[in-house]
Amino acid sequence: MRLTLASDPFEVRAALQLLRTEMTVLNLSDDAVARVEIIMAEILNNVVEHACRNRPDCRIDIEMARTRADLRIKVVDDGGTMPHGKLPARKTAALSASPETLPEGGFGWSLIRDLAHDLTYARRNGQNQLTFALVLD
Amino acid sequence: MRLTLASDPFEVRAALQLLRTEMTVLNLSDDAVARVEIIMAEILNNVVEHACRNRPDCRIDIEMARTRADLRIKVVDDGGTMPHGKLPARKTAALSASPETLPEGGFGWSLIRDLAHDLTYARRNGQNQLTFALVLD
Amino acid sequence: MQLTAEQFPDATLITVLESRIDAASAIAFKDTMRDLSEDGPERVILDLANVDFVDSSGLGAIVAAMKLLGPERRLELAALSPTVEKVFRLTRMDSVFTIHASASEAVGVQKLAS
Amino acid sequence: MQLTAEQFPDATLITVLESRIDAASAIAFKDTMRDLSEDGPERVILDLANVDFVDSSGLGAIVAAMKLLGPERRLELAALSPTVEKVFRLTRMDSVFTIHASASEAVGVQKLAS
Ligand SMILES: Nc1ncnc2c1ncn2[C@@H]1O[C@H](COP(=O)(O)OP(=O)(O)O)[C@@H](O)[C@H]1O
Ligand SMILES: Nc1ncnc2c1ncn2[C@@H]1O[C@H](COP(=O)(O)OP(=O)(O)O)[C@@H](O)[C@H]1O
Repeated sequence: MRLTLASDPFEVRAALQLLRTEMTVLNLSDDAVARVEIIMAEILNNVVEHACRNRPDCRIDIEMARTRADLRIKVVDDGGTMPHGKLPARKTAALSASPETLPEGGFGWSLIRDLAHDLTYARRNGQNQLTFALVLD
Repeated sequence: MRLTLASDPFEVRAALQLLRTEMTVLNLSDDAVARVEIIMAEILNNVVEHACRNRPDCRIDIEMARTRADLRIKVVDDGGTMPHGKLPARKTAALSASPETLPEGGFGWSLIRDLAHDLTYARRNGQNQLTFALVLD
Repeated sequence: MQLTAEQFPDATLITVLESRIDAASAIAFKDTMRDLSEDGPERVILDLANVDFVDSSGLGAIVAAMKLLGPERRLELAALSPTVEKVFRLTRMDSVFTIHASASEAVGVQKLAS
Repeated sequence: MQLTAEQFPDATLITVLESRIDAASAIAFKDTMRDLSEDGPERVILDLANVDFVDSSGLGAIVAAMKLLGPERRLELAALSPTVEKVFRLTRMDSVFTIHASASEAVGVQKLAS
């Protein structure tokens, strides 16, 4: 099953709800559903906010396939290339002691990296292609 | 939002469930949800059983858009052309008095015609394109 | 296809335990119905209380199950969901089958009659 | 963004009435939080019992709401769903906020302390 959405935060919301339904059909555990929703929310928000920003016709494609041991997801978008043409490096932000200097952003990629396995990025045919797997329990 | 599925009855089931979720997001009435599910089940089953039969790579695309007064749906598939290149004519089957001669099939198009508005069919770029609208109450 | 059968003096009550009778399950439904209704009383009541959805393939399979009973026996339906009821009404199959509000009503009607 | 505020002697209890704090609602959430917590007691308790999902934008907005209180006041959280709790844990924000099992516990703790 493949899902195509426009670059818009409300389309992202609706797509996440459809993915939850799809995962119910695939009989995934609540924990797996939660992990996919967190990863996909971050990936789709990044595409909407960064890759597709200023591109009104930007489309985002999601493909999901379940094997016995894992769930494989591919996200393809028409947006701009990832900075330096590759996945952002992992940052381990030290949590500062004083609340005033706490970060209000930049959590997205760290959540994706924490939860996704076999994360790959490629630029092909003017599109970003992101793939990852989720190990099922 | 667009949904792409493979030509398979279980994919049809999952797609119908996703469409129900999508309609909940769009805030449609239970009756509208029921009508769309009936129409879409028949359209998708026809594509799987007739248009895509013997074409393993056949894909089916569903696009849904809501306006204030109606819901517009477009279904595009890679399958074979509709017989005579057009929508089958409406049949009004007389219900026979004796159960032994009752039809066991052929209900599909009559359900679609009963429930869908502005039904159109076109063959374009080697694909079937079916569109219809559902008046919202 | 998960169906269960229960014998009453004058009827067999067959309950569908799944939520859909559709293109993916129509053949299995028909086969199981044949097995469960092969012998037995004249009336067979099909309880659809768990069924949310019947498509035209499922409807065809219900008609086929009715025909398999032969001219001496009859298939009655119980507990149609609003969507299932709509499919029966639009195809006018609601005029072909006796339809009961619930399985207990279908069996109860029989008890009064017997 | 639908939030309600209730005043307790030593705390303001703010309840989120929607199911998501996400990219689509983060700015509205932050703005409404600013309005509801502008003055008032030192403690502000944010009841997330109705919230199923918080993404990184929503998390950023909660952090921003906390900073808006300034150094003299603090934001505490209550009733995190398993998914929301997971987001806080993975980003280690669970160590930044005092987290209560429920709003009533959060208010009750306060009552004992006062
Ligand atoms: N899909 C993408 N396309 C282009 N740039 C991206 C994409 N995803 C992330 N980035 C870049 O990575 C940075 C960090 O992203 P992230 O960790 O999600 O934090 P946030 O989105 O909260 O700023 C972004 O500011 C942006 O420059
Ligand atoms: N999408 C399609 N592509 C090609 N042929 C079709 C398609 N839909 C319907 N048909 C033709 O129309 C006929 C009637 O369809 P329908 O009313 O749904 O009955 P059923 O599918 O139960 O036989 C089919 O037998 C087939 O020949």
